Amino acid sequence: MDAIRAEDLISLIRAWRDMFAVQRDFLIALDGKVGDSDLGITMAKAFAAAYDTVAAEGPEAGLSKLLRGAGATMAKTAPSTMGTLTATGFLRGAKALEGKDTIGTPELAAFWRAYATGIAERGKARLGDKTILDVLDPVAGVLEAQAASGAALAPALKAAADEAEAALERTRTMVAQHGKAAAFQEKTVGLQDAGATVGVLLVKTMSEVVAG
Amino acid sequence: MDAIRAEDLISLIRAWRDMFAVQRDFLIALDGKVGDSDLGITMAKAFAAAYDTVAAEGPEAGLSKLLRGAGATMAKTAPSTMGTLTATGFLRGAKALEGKDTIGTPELAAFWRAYATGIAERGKARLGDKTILDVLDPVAGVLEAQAASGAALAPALKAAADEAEAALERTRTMVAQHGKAAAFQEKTVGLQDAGATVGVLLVKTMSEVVAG
Amino acid sequence: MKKFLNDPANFVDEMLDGIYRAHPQVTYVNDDRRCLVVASRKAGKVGIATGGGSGHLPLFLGYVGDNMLDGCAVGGVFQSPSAEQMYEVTKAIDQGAGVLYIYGNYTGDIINFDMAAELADLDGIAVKQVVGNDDVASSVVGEEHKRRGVAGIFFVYKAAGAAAANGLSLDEVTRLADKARLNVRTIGVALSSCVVPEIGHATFDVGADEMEIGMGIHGEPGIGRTKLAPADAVVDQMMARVFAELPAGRGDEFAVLVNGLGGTPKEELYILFRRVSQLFEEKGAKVKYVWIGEFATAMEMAGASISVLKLDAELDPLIAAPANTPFFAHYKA
Amino acid sequence: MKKFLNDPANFVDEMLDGIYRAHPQVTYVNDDRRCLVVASRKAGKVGIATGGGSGHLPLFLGYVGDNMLDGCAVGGVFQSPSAEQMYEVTKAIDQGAGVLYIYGNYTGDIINFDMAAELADLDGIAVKQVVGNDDVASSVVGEEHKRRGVAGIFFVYKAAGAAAANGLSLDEVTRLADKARLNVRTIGVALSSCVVPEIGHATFDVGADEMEIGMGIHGEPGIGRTKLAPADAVVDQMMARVFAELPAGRGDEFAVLVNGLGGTPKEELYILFRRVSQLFEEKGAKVKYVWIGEFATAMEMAGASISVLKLDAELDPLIAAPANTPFFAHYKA
Ligand SMILES: Nc1ncnc2c1ncn2[C@@H]1O[C@H](COP(=O)(O)OP(=O)(O)O)[C@@H](O)[C@H]1O
Ligand SMILES: Nc1ncnc2c1ncn2[C@@H]1O[C@H](COP(=O)(O)OP(=O)(O)O)[C@@H](O)[C@H]1O
Ligand SMILES: [Mg+2]
Ligand SMILES: [Mg+2]
Ligand SMILES: [Mg+2]
Ligand SMILES: [Mg+2]
Repeated sequence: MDAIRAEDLISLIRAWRDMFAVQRDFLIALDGKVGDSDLGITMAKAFAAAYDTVAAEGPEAGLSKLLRGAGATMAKTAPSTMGTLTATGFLRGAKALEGKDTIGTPELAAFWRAYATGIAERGKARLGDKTILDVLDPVAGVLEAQAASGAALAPALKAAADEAEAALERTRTMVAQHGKAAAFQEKTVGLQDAGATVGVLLVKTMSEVVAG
Repeated sequence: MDAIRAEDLISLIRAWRDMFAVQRDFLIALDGKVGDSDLGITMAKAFAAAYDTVAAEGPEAGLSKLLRGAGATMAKTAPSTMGTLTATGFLRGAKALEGKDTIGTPELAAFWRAYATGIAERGKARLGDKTILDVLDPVAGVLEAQAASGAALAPALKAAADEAEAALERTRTMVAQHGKAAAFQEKTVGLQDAGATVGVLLVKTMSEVVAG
Repeated sequence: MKKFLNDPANFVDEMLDGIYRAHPQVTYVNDDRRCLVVASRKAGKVGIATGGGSGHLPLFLGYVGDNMLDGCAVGGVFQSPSAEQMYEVTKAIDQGAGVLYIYGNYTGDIINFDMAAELADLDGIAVKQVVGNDDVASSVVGEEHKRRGVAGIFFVYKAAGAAAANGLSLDEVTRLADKARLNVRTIGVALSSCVVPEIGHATFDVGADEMEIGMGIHGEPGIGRTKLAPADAVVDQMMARVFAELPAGRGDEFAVLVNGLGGTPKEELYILFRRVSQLFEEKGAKVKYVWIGEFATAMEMAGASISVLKLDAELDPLIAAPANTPFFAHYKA
Repeated sequence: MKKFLNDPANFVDEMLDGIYRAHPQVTYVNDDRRCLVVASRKAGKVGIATGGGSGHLPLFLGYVGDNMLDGCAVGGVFQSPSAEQMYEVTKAIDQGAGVLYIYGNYTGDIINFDMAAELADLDGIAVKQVVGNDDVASSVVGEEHKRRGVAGIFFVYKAAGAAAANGLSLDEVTRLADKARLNVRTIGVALSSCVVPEIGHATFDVGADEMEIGMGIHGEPGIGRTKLAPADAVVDQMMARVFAELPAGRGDEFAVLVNGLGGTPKEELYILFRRVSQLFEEKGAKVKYVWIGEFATAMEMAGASISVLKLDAELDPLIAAPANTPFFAHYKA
């Protein structure tokens, strides 16, 4: 697809839901290394509830309202760190896409930029703090560059997903500064950040859905 | 020896102490089958303390005072069921031997009768309840018969010890009615009673010491 | 064995040292830490003594305090204290109005309290006894005298303590304590064993997915070992035994104690109580007072017990009365 | 997993149902059991709200009651409640005098309480925040803002609750709560893991003869895994960290909380307190108030924590004040 419409967004959220159901135990184990093992449960719950909400609202609600509904539902259903940050991301993304009917490359760049900024503000995290931000900020950057060069949605997303994977690798060198993982300090070096992994999964699944 | 004097009583209590030190783990295991495993600890502690007391008092205290001292010490040191019953037996035995300087067959019969009655009263146990009483009551009975027929101390005690062993065998058919074992009900059938085993050990060791 | 302790042989005495350091409300007599009594006594009041093995905190000593008990003889882990210790406590707390012994139905405790009572009698101290036997799983109806005493003794303490604080006579306090005893039933369920410090390993085994309904607080056998069922089903099974002996009809009023045996989190106790409450509701009966927490434990044993007291006009105000002990504080209900 | 539960997904809500059935002193708003508030509010009083994950009873909701807190947003096991739940609690307990949030320093809670405060602000409700960070093991001196909040929050609740009950303003209640926060230090030691119902297996492993000093109440790592030492040596190691930050000199007065993490019997907590008390004694300092028991748990985790509050003329009467909540009753000291 060359643009994401309201009905595509609903399918995308279903794909995210299915993906997080599959990745649940992997994320539990990953978060368990230097955290409290809740991440897999959080993400599975958040997207299951989000899908139920957007499916009930239907495409006629439009992109922005669907994203807002998804975010609001997540905030209620999965109010852990990553659940609330994801909710914040969706709510900010909804604001960024107000009045839009389709998401092309420029809109997608705006979405992820708003998402990343929302997380940074809410979590008071900075780049290099070993969080999801260290994946989403470069993702937004790549998409902005792709949009500037007039790239189509699918290749732009492919580039973003590749950058996400590279950015995730870079989190290995960082020391966690936030959340339960922060307590592990130097022991987090060498490990990929769990939240950043969630960021990669979001972008990769989105890229696959758009690629069809 | 044909009679037990004060100094013999002290040796006898030392022999009981040594015997219970040896039998400690056997009694722990026996009580562990349908109880709380404390019996071996109780008996070893009780007689170690009793010996220290009578050794400190010395033979000049006389039979009755020595027995009372032993009983009082046991009651403090080992206040579990069997510790307290044993203490009661010694205190009642002390009373029965007041004014006596030697224990011949009639006195020994009186001692064990008082001992058994004391336990029955204190523990509110009846014959057939699968307790130490099921050994000590027949022991007292045999000694009374031996005294009536004028038997000397050593053969009388030998007969009593034989009867004790037979009586212990009979406890196998009984169902425990008291103490921790009572909770096991039918499961106690086939097992020899732990407290009755203590009764046999007491009488047998006494018989051996008197036989010399 | 994973315990905070120094020498296992000093477990009880170091614990007592900690208790005296923390709670000046209690002290000891006869130079023996195991003879625990309230620090200040009320002249003319009937004294109430208890006693039993250690390892069950707050039982037994934890209920010595205002409006509850006056003294406690403290035994080794799961072992009776001595008759002499009980006797010393008795002498210390007697205020001329006599002393009531309230303790659990275990042979070692009985024979020692009997001896203590005889000694006190020689001193002219009037002594009465009420022996807790609330555990329905430990013997059948008709053989109640063989039943073990477990967490339900809390209600007997509470009733007797309030009655004594009200200035009633030894006979009256005894009568009310005995009434509470006759009106209380308990049933427990164990999920794991406990470890006696001087022994150092588990007293018994419960399989990884098993429970034992009716197991005693020293690991005595219960009604049977079965697979661990959902909480509601466990409660239904337990309460059926209680309701068989304490029928709950429309308008009847009860006090309930959901007691953790040590290793079970409070969260789970509330899940159990939820179902208990539903069952009373279904019968149209009322749970008027409820306590949930650890009241009679078996060291780190996982499990719980449910105690039910049938209220009447006499018991109700005694259960509602305020109390303040180092381990139990209660504002008037 | 050996737990009394039905469906793990209903663990928290069934627990809450049990709590409301047992304790009419508390109720909920917005038709959401997880928005717990006191049943009757005092006009004009500063409201105090807390919140946090479940699995720590009596924390957090257990301190909602007379002279303590007014409301609590209840999360899933070890999970933050939602901003909306916090906001609903805030609206319900505000009596025009504003609301103070007191909670532990965990990212999820902070993010959500921040969102709730923004929502309340839009409604014109004044909100202040005090974020407990008493765990000395969770970050070094100078980086206290990174420290986790653990059992020491009890003293912050106690001080703030008494101050609010005295009719002080939001600013004053906040100042005193913050003073308590700055004066309290906690250090914990874990002997075993806990099991989150929805996960079903141990969160982490501690070897059969190991302990971890400084481990957090969700299993966060502490200062290091070592062999289990005798109780006195464990306390010495723990208290050295506390005394380094809260020097105890001759004549200084303190309140101490020895807290069981869930699976550790009270007997052992008293053995730990014995040594704590000796250490204060050696320094000529006084332990004026002491609480020993389960105040902030991690389900069935075996272990304990020691919290120390340095008293001054302002904090002393607030700590001594009476309180009466479903999980904590205290007669005036
Ligand atoms: N303050 C923060 N700002 C942004 N991201 C954060 C922050 N704290 C944690 N994260 C991200 O959240 C992830 C963990 O999420 P989650 O398991 O929900 O949190 P918690 O540590 O509270 O259990 C981390 O791997 C990190 O990427
Ligand atoms: N009421 C009683 N009267 C007489 N003997 C008893 C009584 N109860 C128990 N016993 C005896 O005590 C023995 C167990 O002693 P012990 O282990 O000290 O008791 P407990 O069961 O209290 O641990 C039993 O084997 C039995 O012989
Ligand atoms: Mg996590
Ligand atoms: Mg035994
Ligand atoms: Mg406990
Ligand atoms: Mg517990």
